[in-house]
Amino acid sequence: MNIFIEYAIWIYLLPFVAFVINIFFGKRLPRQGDWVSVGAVLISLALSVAMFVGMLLNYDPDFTQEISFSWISLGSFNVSLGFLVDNITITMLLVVSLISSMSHIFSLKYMEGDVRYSRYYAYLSLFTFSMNGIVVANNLMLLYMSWELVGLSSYLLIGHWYEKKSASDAGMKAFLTNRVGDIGFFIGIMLLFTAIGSVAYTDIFAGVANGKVVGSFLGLSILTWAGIGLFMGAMGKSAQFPLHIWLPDAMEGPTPVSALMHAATMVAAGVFMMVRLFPIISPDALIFVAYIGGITAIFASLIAITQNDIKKVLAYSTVSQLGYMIMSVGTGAYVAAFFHLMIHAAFKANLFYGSGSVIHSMHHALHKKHDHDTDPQDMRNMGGFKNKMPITYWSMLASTLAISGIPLFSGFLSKDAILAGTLSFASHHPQHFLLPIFGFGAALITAFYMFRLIFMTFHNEPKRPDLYEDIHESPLEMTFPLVLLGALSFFIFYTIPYFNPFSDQGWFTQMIQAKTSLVAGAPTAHEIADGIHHSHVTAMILSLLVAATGILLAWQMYYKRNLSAESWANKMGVLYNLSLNKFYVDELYERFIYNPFYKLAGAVAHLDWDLYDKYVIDGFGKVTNWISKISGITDYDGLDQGIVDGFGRVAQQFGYRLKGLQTGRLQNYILFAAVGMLLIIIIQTII
Amino acid sequence: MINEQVAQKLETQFPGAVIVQEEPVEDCIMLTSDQWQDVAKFLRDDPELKFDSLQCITGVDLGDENPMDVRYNLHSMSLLHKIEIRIPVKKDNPTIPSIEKIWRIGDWFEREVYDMYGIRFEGHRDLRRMLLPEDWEGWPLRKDYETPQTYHGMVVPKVKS
Amino acid sequence: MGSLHNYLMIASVLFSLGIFAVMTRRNGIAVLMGVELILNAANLNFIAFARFGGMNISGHIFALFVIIMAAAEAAVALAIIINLYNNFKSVNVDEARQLKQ
Amino acid sequence: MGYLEHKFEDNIIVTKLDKLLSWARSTSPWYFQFGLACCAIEMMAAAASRHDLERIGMMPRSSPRQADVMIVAGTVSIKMAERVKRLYDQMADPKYVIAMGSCATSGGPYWQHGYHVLKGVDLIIPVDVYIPGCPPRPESLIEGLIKLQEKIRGERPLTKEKDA
Amino acid sequence: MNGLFESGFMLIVGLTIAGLVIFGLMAAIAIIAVYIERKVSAFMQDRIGPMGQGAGLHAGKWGLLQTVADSLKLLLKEDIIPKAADRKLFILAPYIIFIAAFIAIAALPFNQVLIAVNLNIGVFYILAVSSLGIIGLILAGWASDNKWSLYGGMRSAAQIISYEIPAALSIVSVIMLTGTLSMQGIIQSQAGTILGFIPNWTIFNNPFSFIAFFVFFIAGVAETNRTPFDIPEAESELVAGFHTEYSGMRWAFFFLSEYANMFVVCGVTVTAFLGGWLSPISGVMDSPTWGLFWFMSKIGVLIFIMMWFRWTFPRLRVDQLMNVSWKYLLPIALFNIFGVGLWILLVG
Amino acid sequence: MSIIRGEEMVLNIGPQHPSTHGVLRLKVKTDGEIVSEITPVIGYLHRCFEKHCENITYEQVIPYTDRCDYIAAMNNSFGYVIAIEEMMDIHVPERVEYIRVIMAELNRIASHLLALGTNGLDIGAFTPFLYMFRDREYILDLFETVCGARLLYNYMWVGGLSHDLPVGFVEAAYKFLDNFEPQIDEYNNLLMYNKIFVERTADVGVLPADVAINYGVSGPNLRGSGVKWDLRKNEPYSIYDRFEFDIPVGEGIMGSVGDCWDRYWVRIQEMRESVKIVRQALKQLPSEGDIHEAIPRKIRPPKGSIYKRTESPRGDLGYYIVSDGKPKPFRVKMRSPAFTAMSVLDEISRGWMLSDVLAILGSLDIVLGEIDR
Amino acid sequence: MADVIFWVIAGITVLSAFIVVLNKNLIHSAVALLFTFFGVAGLYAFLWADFMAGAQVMIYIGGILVLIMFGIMLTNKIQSVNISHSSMQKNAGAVVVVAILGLLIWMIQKTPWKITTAEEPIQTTGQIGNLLMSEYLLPFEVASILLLAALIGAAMLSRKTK
Repeated sequence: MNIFIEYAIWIYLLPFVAFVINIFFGKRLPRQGDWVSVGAVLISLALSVAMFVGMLLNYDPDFTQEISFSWISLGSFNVSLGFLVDNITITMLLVVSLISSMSHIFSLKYMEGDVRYSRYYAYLSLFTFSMNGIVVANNLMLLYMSWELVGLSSYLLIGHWYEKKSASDAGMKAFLTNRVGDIGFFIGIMLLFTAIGSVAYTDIFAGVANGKVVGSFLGLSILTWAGIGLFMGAMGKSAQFPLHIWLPDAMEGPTPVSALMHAATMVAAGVFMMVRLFPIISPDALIFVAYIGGITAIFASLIAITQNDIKKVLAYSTVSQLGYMIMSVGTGAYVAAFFHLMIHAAFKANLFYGSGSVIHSMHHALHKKHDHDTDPQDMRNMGGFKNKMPITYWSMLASTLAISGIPLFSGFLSKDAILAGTLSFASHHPQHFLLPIFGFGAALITAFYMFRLIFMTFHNEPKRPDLYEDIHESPLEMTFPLVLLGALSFFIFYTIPYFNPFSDQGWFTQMIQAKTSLVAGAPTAHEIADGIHHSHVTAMILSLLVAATGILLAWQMYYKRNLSAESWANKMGVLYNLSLNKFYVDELYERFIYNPFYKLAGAVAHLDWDLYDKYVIDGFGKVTNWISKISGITDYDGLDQGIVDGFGRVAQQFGYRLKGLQTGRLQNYILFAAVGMLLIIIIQTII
Repeated sequence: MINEQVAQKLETQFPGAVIVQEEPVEDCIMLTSDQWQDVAKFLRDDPELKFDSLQCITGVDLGDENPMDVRYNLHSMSLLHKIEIRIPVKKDNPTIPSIEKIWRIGDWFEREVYDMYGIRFEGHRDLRRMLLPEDWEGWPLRKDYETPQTYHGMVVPKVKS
Repeated sequence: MGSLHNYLMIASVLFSLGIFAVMTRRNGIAVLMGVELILNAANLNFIAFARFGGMNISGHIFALFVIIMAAAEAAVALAIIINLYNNFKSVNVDEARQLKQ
Repeated sequence: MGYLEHKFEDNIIVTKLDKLLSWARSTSPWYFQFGLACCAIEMMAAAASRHDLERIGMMPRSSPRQADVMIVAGTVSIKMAERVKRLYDQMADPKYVIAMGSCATSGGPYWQHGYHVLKGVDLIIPVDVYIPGCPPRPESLIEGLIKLQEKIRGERPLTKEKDA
Repeated sequence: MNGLFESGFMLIVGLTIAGLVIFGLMAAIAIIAVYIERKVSAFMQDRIGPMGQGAGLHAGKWGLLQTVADSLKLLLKEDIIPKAADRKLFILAPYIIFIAAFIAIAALPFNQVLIAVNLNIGVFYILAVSSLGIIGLILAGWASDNKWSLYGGMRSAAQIISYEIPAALSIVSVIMLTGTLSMQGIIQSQAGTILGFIPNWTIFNNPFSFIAFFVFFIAGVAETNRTPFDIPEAESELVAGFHTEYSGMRWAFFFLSEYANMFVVCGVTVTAFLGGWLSPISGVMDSPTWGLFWFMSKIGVLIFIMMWFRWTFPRLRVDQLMNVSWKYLLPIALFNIFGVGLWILLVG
Repeated sequence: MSIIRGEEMVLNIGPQHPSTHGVLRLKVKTDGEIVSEITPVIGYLHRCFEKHCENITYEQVIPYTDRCDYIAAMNNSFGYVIAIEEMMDIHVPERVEYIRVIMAELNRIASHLLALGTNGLDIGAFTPFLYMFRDREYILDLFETVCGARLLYNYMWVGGLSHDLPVGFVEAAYKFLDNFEPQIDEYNNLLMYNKIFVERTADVGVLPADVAINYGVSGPNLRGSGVKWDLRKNEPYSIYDRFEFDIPVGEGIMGSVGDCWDRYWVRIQEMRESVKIVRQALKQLPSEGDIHEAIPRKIRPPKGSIYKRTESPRGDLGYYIVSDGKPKPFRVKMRSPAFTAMSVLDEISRGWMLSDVLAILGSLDIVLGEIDR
Repeated sequence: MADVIFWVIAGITVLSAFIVVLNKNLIHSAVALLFTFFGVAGLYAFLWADFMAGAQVMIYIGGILVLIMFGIMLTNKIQSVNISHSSMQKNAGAVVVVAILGLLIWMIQKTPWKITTAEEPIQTTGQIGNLLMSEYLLPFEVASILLLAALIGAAMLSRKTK
């Protein structure tokens, strides 16, 4: 077995072992077994760093290793499971292990004293295991299984504090919403499987390239439907409009969980899957993908402007950024999407940890004041924390700059690439001019609301002076991930060995190179890269402009207070309300999906009980009644009673005789059956 | 002192329940049996008395033609005071209301008194012999009790030399 | 050691006895025992065919499935019988005929 | 009665076997865990660590069917007497009874006014060994048991009884 | 014709001799084990146990002949069949239990050559025939016409059935490792060492089989109805459980079978997990005689542990007992199978 | 085996049964293993104590009180003699008071040891029972040196004691206490914190405080239910007000307050407290004094009645004594704590399993001699 | 010799099956069933089906028969150990059954059975396992679902209605 595969399998399985140990024995172990999980994930991290370094040293963009073994073998029907390691996998493994281990470390303090501490760590390990499963899978089956496991662990972790109704509801919501997407995903897998007869990536790629997937449905080719189906899964998992509703609610879970799963890794699984499967997605499906992504990006960022809950802002920001990535995949710049995924994972996780740090200290301050009514997550109660929590502040600021796309910071590189991709796409297909508008619009708004967050939380005078004195910097276990991830917000780590802050050239672009789509008629990788290259400068300038505008607006409104946020809100009126209420998506679902279904069920019940029973069945009864009345009259008055009664008596006599047979005793019937069988056999033999 | 208070309280609450004592008995209250159940409930529930614990029920046969006594020792765990209630019953047809529903332990105490003295507690759910066999004859602790010679063929008094 | 015929004969005797029990016993549990006899007879045939009739291991597997089925059947049947007992205070199958007029 | 008991004429083999059997019986008299009153506590004390009845082969059994010796430890009340008799009847032959303490031997302190006390358990079941004391010390009990063992060792289980 | 008679005759003689040997073995095991148990319990309780003291002729030094005397006494004790009891079943029940234990011992490999029947499906056979004993317990409980007996019989049947499942599942993980059902095969596949010095016994083979050992052993303790799983014969509750009404020889059969069952359970544990007759130091002292020694001493250690349990733990309640089986041992056993599979896949 | 269903079955536990602590018979109605009703049938040890008392003189009653609660004989005669002393207004010498307290507390330890041991035995642990018996023997040795008897002492007399302390008793008592105290931890390790024991007793047979009071339950059983009630503190008799000790009450450490485990725990703690008291009493014991000093020549209490309670190891032990001025008591009624404890059994064991009933019965610590008298 | 043993076992099987069917005491029937099952297991052993014999003993005796005994004990008053139960339509049944038996025997005699002489397998367990995991995987899974359903169904049926 090759060393890379072996490492990957260890990385994959170690968290599972930790999960098993913790779920069964966690409570009995010292420290409730947290060290098992932390140890496992740290070993995973070490291994993935080793793999990553190995990848960098062995320069080979086409590096692939695969192993598979038979799982189900039924005559001709074979399902094999296996692992695939290539540069994407290695990079993604690093991201997952890094964020996950940071999360584990962060939780040591954040979750200290929780009632289900060991269970929490067990679930974290389960998540890490299943996320790694998505990454290392070489086939759709294992991918799907891990996919569902990820969903499960997400459900478990969101509902970690299940005593809180909102938390358990949120878990349920996440689970159900994901199911909607997963149905599509499964349909997509099944479409491919029926057409190709295998679930392994290599077979599928080969099959698509050979044109095995034929036929069309409703005017679109089966391949397009499969692509849309697969994308449905990504929509659910990566919280794309209109299935994004679960993600903000999922913030009910513990903050490290939000950082790990609902910002950095799990939600990126959808993007990762699209990246993996990009070569087989047809152009028609990609258009759909791009629009969904674009809409999500702008839509979520609009909502984020008005949120006051610090984690909600970040949640919508996440949705928006995921929309970016999806849009980028749709426009063909999927490498850029993956690049952004990685960078986003680092800075968004950092932002969440930062918010967790703030919430943690708010929580303690409130606890000290015995104030249990104030929401520790509400930004309106914060302000001026900059001096009290310098580490948190600076690291968060770095990440904010990164997400806003400021040069010298990591976000600039990937965002730039994505925007360039959309521009290029729009220039090739002018009818899709909306996509770059979505992109730049979202960039503008992102810069605005992120700085709003920073200013409201860390700058100006404290809004609750009574709490202010109790605000403290978090302990080392919590600040360490902040510092580490904050550092990763700088461009330098992504452009090694080049040091050009304005170009995304670096190890990443060398190692991970776009593959040409296997679908006939799609633009080649080279064409896409060319397009991006051409629109690079334009995109850069535009994006710098919009970012600066956003930051400036925020500066004026929330730092200088030159522009009154309230008056703007009033001016915007309807729009503000729309944004504040998240565009009423939940309410719309309530009205147009849940209620109609309730009503439909009610209507069906009504139909059955009140209409069908009352009129049809009872109607029959009435008619029969009526007829019988008439016939009764004719019977008694008209017909000769003798004849009728005679028949009746004969029948009665028969019945009386035959009643003996109808004993209700099972054994009698069996006896008769046996006799009958004997008779039949005898008759048959005689004849 | 508590006896007098209780006696007064009972007199006002249940006129006629308290028997005026001829000879001074320093620490007990004599009651008639007819209102005993209500009195007992009152004794348990009244916030100033709160006799929540029935310590003991003792039957006493005063000998000869005197009536038999049933004596109740009550105690309050919360207020830390105690009294003794005495209720005389006639020797021929001795009956008295049962208080087993007021103090649950009364159930067994009353059965024991019934077993030993033959005093019938009216309203008792399950008034059976308790210590002696069901078909035992006589009430052993009455002063005029005669030990039976045999029971189920077993010799009861000592016969060995 | 007998040939196929011997085994088939034994099996048919067991089968007939099972049928007899099912037909004549009143007690539900006795009926169940009859059913077990029938199943055993069938199993014996399977294994005999596996040995003599060239059915090979497949015969064993069929018998195994029959045993599994018997286990499931016994569990459910006894649950039903116990329910019957709780409702009718009797396990005689001929007394449980409320459906009869 | 067992299958073989008292079926044989006296001869050398039977005598040897007799010896073996009475040895076996005397060495492993299992007693019936059956306490009535105060003496039961002393019986427990005798079985406990310091005195350890198991030294002399005694083993407690809670079912009368498997016990050889019934130690009537304590006052036998009249209500209980019928039960004692029934338990004795349930024991398998050969069976032995020890009346432990003065109550079981004669009614003890309750002999005069105890209208509900049986004046000695020997009124209902045959007793092999009487142990005096109120209550007898564990040492007395052990002494009594050893007396019983001696008695058992003198028996000849297989030989036909002469006077029968 | 003559040859057939001869071989048939020899077969019967052989079977009789084997039977007698096994019976003698069982009796010896029971007598020795009871003596040891009484001594062990005595020492654990600050006593000295049977010392053969008493009047005159005593039962050997340190009471060595105590259990011999006990069994002799039981032989000639009256055996009572209660009037209300179901005579036939009352008589049949102890024999069923006894036969179950008897034919299970036949498949135990005492050393490289000493095994009465070396079956292809040895482990499975022992598991199967040990389930026969349950019927005997139920019958004993039922036929006695005593409520305590009935409770005891039904409790023990429910208990043994429940614990058979985790026991069998733990054995499955052994079978997965060794790839054979034959007792000798299982032992032979445990030969050799790990890392050069740890014997390659199943218990040391991997973490999962290590757990499986404990699951099997606990289930085994429960199957032999010993404390803390002795609710079928819980003295303080059920007097003496299913054998309350038995006396004399019949009762001795129960006693004999209980200890024989202990021996079988420990024997299977030793075979499946502790390398059977293999020497703990690979290649040293591995002649058949030593094999017998190793096998018996390993069993001795396990039996001692069982006794230790008995004189240390209180007793579980019925529902807690079932919980232990269904909620703890069964899932662990299932997980073990999975784990062993994974181990074989990754390491083996 | 909750699967056994059908009609209810009536089980007869006792009068001969390994775990009825004597000759008690329980008619247990069960539905499968679940107990639906328990009817205790008592009286198998009815030895006519009260009838005897009416026929013998006051001082002759003392041996009979011993035999009522044969596990804590000292405590029983203690209650009787102080009742008579109170009637006759006798004040006993200091030394007598101290010796009485020492004996009573030692006997309390012995009694608790037996109670705890048999409780363990009911749950199936045989070994702790023997350990506790082993330690109990040392206390009996002390008693034996004092009065010559192991179990039933006839030691406390009205106005005094039968014998003075022998030479070397104090040292022997100290030695015993020093040896005994660490043993308690051993019992705890062996039984009280054993997982199985906790499973069997925690949350089982919960006796709520109000039910306990209504049933007249007293002593460790009442304290196990969390009621801080101890006559030694609440109504100090003899010289108990001179000692410092705590009253342990059930706290529901392993389950809920008032479960079997709490009752067990309270007894263990009480042993520690008794050791404390004995130590203090030994320290303060006056070295001189004639123990026969206050013994009256004729014991004839004045006409009248008295109800006197003392704290026996099982709870409030009350004597109701009626005197008519003659040398024989007119009526002696003994209110025994085990009697009330027994009566609550049905109430707290309904709905539990058969095995639990015996655990509950064991935890109530009943002595049949005292119930049946 | 083996022939003798075969016929002894066959005799036990058939005889005890007769007792199962004809005995008036239900629990005696159950005990006779034990011998029938054991006899059938013995016959399996003659047919080289050692694993099946083990399975027969384990499942039929250790499982089903215990269940049946539990069933008998749970559905009868425990006051008396003798549970008699009656039969019905015995005569008609006997006639029919004898007819069926005759028919079967006639058929067995008449049919020209194809008899192949197979070699004794070295071990059956492995082969059964392999077949179960390959050719009969679907039935195997279905059987496991059947067992699960039976488990749940039995639990549902016999649970206490509160």
